[in-house]
Amino acid sequence: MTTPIIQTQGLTRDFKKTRAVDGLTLAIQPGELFGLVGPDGAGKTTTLRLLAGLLDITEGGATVAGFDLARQPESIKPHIGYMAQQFSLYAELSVLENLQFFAEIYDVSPADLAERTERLLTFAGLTEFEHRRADHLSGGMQKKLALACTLIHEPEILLLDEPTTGVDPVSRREFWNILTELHLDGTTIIVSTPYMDEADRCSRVGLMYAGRLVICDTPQKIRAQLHGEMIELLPDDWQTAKALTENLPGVLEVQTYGEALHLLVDSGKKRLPQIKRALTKGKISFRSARLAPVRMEEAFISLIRRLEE
Amino acid sequence: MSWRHIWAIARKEVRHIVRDRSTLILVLFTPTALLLLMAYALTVDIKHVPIAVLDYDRSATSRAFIQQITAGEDLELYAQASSMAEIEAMLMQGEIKAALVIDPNFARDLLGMRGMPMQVIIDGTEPGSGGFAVDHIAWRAEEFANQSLTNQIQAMGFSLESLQPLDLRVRTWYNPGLKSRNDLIPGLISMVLGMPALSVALALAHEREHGTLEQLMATPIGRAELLLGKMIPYIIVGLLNVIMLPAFAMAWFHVPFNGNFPLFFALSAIFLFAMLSMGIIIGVFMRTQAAALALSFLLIFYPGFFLTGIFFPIASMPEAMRMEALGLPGTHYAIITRGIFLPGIGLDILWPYAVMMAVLGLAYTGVAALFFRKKLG
Amino acid sequence: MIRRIIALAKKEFIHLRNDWWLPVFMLVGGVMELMLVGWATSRPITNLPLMVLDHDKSAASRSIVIALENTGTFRLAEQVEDMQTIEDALARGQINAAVIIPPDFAEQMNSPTGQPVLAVILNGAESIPATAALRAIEGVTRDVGEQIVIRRLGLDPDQFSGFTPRLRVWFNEALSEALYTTPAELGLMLEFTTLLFAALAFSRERELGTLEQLLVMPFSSMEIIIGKSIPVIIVSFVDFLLMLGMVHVAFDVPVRGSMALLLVLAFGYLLVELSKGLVMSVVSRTQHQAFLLVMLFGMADFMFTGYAAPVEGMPQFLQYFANLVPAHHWLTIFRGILLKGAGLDVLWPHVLALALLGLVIGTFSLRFVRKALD
Amino acid sequence: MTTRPTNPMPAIVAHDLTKRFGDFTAVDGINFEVRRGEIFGFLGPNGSGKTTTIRMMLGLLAPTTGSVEVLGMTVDGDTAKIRPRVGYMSQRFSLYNDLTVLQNLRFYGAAYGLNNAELEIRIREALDMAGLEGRENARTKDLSGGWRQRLALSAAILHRPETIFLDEPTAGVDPISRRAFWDLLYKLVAEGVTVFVTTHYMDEAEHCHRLAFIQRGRIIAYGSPAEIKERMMRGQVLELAPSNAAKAVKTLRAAQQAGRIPLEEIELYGSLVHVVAPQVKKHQRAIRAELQKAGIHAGQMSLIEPSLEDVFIACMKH
Repeated sequence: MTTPIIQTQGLTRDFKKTRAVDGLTLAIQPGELFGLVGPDGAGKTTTLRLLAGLLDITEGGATVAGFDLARQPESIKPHIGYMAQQFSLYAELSVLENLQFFAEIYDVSPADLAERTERLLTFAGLTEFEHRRADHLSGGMQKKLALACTLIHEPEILLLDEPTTGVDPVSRREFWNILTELHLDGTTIIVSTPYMDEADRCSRVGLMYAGRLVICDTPQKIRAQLHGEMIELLPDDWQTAKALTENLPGVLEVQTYGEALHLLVDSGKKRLPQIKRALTKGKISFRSARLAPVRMEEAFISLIRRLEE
Repeated sequence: MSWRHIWAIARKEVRHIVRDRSTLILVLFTPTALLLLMAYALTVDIKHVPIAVLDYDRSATSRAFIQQITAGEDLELYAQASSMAEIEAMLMQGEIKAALVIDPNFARDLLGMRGMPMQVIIDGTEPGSGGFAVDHIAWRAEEFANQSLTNQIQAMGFSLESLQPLDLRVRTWYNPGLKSRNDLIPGLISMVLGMPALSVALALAHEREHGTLEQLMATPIGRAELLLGKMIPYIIVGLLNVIMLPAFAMAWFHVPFNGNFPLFFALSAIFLFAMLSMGIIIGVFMRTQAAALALSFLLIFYPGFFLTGIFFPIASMPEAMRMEALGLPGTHYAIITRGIFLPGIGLDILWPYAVMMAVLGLAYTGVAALFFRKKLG
Repeated sequence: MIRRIIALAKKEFIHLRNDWWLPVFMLVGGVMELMLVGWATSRPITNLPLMVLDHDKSAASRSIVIALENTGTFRLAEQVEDMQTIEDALARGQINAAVIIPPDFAEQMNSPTGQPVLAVILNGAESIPATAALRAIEGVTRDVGEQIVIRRLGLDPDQFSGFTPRLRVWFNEALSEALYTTPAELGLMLEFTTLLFAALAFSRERELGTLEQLLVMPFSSMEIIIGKSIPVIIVSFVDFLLMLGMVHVAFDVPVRGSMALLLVLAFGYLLVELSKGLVMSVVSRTQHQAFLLVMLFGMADFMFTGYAAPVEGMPQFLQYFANLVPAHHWLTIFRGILLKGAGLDVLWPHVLALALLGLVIGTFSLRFVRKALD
Repeated sequence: MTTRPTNPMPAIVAHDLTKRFGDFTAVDGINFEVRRGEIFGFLGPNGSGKTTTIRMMLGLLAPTTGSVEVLGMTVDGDTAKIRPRVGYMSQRFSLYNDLTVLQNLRFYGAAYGLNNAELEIRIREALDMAGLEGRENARTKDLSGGWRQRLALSAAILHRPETIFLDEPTAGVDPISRRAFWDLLYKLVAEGVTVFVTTHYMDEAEHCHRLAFIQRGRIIAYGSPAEIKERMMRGQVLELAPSNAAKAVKTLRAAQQAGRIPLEEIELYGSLVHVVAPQVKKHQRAIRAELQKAGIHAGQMSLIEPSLEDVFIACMKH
């Protein structure tokens, strides 16, 4: 096993009243694509800001890229690329000027700059917009430009705080394609996200809850931890069907999806026939009822619900 | 410290200013506009002061006297009053700023060389015009007395000068005629050059408000690099103003410039550095633009007006205020601007002030860098 | 409707409370400015450094120097022996004036037809202290001169009343400049406070992006204008009252006229400035622009108030223009009520002008702002 | 299709709605109808005209041509009558950041004319829904992004509007809150409220009863999610669980670029790989062989149902 590129030991951060991050111990190997998920206010943003050296550590310690976070926060900075949650480019500067600005801050040599700018613009699909002002780009393009800016110095570690919020699916997919490329090239990436389908794309996922890291594993293994299975039901009238199925034995949860219902049950094989029977008895017609794969989102919700109890 | 980093920040900041047309115009021309307005507001020559006259004497002498004082552009005879009540009403209405009341024995006393019994009433709410009227009347009165008493005095064997025995020879150096514009305008330059300091404070607060500061904090840029980089464009804007403002003062207000312009330019650069350091301090401590603006008034504009000796001589201030004045770059710069504009003095005399401004600038930058941490929260 | 207006006003107050520094800085800044103005103008200019080159060194020359010192305007910096020192000191700006007494000063004074010379050099680089110095020196020489005249012509010193007019100052008997400057400054502060807060009303929500939400709520544009104006009016008015109390206590500024009339007219004036501020607020895209507009317009008004320099000295067209500036009429009214004890019978032309201007500006503003909001 | 009684009068009707800004046509003659009591999803990439459309429906922007009716009233004329009956949650800035949670809610309630007793009850409900109990006095700016969105939504529906317009309501909201949020919307819909929602998040679009896809100001697909999926999706998704997913992606992309296998998309999902192509099953063998060549064991392959996101991307690419 290689030495972890990020290693935290009991990392803790307090704000006035609350403990935002509580004894986080985590080791991230070089080249990992690590997803940080958790409910709002769980401490994801604080964790990323701590790792970027933007906040003082209350307790514990961490090393990032071989430097001590508390003692050498400035030495870490050339090795990381950090992308804040909110829009943080210079709105008045053009795409090229933004890139050039960050290149100079990070001491990228002018020779490298030309080559990298071209590559990153192609990479982000922004070549034809290189002279457009950042605030005249669409949301998705802004995010891609922000990512390009954090990549200009070829950092070993990328810290991305909810990079795809407010981005349309096409741009989101393009964004993730870029991340995948980087991941395949060996960059270490930590990305926080509220979207579970994105967590599915990570090599490892850490679930934070109330400042603590509750689970840290591959998406497949986390999904496997879900107790129960999913039944997808297409009734003609979802409202009555919902009322009926909610109270059936073995049905843990009923979720509406438009006209469809997703039923979380303790055992699919056992409950599917029971449910079909109950619906027929209740004179509720349905077009289909079948076992469906459990998605990351369901796994996540079920986990958090258990934690809350 | 990397010049490349500073340059990167500075160039970004220049682009920021240049891209927004209205900001560019405001940043470049507000100092000149303010100089124009303030110079006019504060140095309008007093003329045409309306006065009323109540002549109890009604002699040829008193009429001649009235004729004499209202000749010229200085005072304007608004009305010949016939009673004190009338004067009172006119003063109340603000129709007149002063009134001359000539005593019944005016001519008799004057010819008897006992004096010129008369009274000037001024509106105490308008001491500027009122005081001007008093001085003007007193000056004309002396003149009038000399003329009317000439024969008598000569008959007594005295020369005309005997009535004015002390020969006061006043010479005004550097500013013949003691035109207030000639020294107030150079003084005001130090005041309006506070505008770039306001801009830099706002620019820093803006970056905090809009989240780009967080991004910068995650980069390896040094604190001093960041702060210096932010200052440079406003020093440039300020220096453009350093060229525009004297040119404007000379062309529009005919203020003489007797000193060495390169020296003025160099010392102005030091002043701008010191002022911008104050602006940076404000930007470091204040989280929003509005707060930065409010504090700028408190720390830059009010003291700049009252404590730097432009209007109120520092020598007349109590000790504590004098100390405070020494801490303001504007105090030293006001001495420099007036010294270079009017006597045209050089560095041999001005160096202590230049050193003082540089020390203040470094001290303020130090304080700003000390309290500016690359941390959130 | 009333409920909605109250809701909006309440929200505005919470903003003010959260951004407490803004009203507080305005108030602190206002008080500070008034204190500085009052302090700076209530005391005569004193302590000006003076250099004396006395070639005569007689009793007469010494008495002139003592008389100069006794005016309080001067502080004797140095008795010097040569011109060079004076020239240097002037160039360095170390002294505001120098007096040179020639060797035959006492001799000339005592001879029946002599004319003693007193040479004065003023530092014109600082015209304000130089003017004060000149006044003080003229005063001293006039007194000395008068004594010589009386003696030479053999006049009766008891009967001699002098060739200068006796001075009486009305409305301000002690000729305290603070009494004149602080009310003027205070009148202007009311303008600036109102303009500034009004200018923030919309520019701020626009910059922060919340204006859109406000517009889709069931507020009519009139309700928005009223709701936004209430806190501005209250804050500005309270600010005004506090500062009025402050100058009364600190500088003995009286309210000689009717207090009720003063408050009514102050309120009316405030509404006029509010209308102007709201227009600036809706034309600005950012707070920064709104602030700069307030600075420029406020300064331009300042020119026409007649506070710093009398309007009569301006070119004719500017004098006409001054009549279109609300602040010009307001300052006349304000000082009239405060210091002259004037009433409506006296002030009606200004009140009428203010009312007419208010009507025009208010109507325009209301139309303009409503249009901008719809 | 639905057995629920529907109000015959539609909640929103857009008729040839067009908006031009100078030369740029933001919305280009769109027609759609939102039935009462349904959740209508309005989807499209950034800059496709979604926000402009919402603004026209709310009377914030006047249409260049065409018209829009909300709750039976033409928006141009009586916005004052419409506004109390609709709710709006704008994309980012519907709250005052310096106000506390409670202060924001009180302001909204009072702005819509709720009386105090009513307001207190609704505020309790809203806090409960948003999961913000205990944080009533927190400044809005100190809340995390997800919480802010929840609060904004609670505020927008505080006055129980008949129609609500939500512009990307759940951007950045965590799954739990999102679920709570949709539960609430369904509750409102059951009470007869109409919901018009724009979203980027395709998972969410699945929650809607009917959808419109908009691109460059034009509607390119319109119908229920199932209808749209059926009609628009040309490709199928095959899920692979290879021994080395990262290497498998590289290998397959190389093969795709060389034209050996006609795949439309190859995506890495953690240790899984999704490949998309029409009749993707046909390529199963070629994929297996290609991976074998690179020394990767292809593992299990299964056809999975395309998500609405896959459909959306397929639509946009045409």
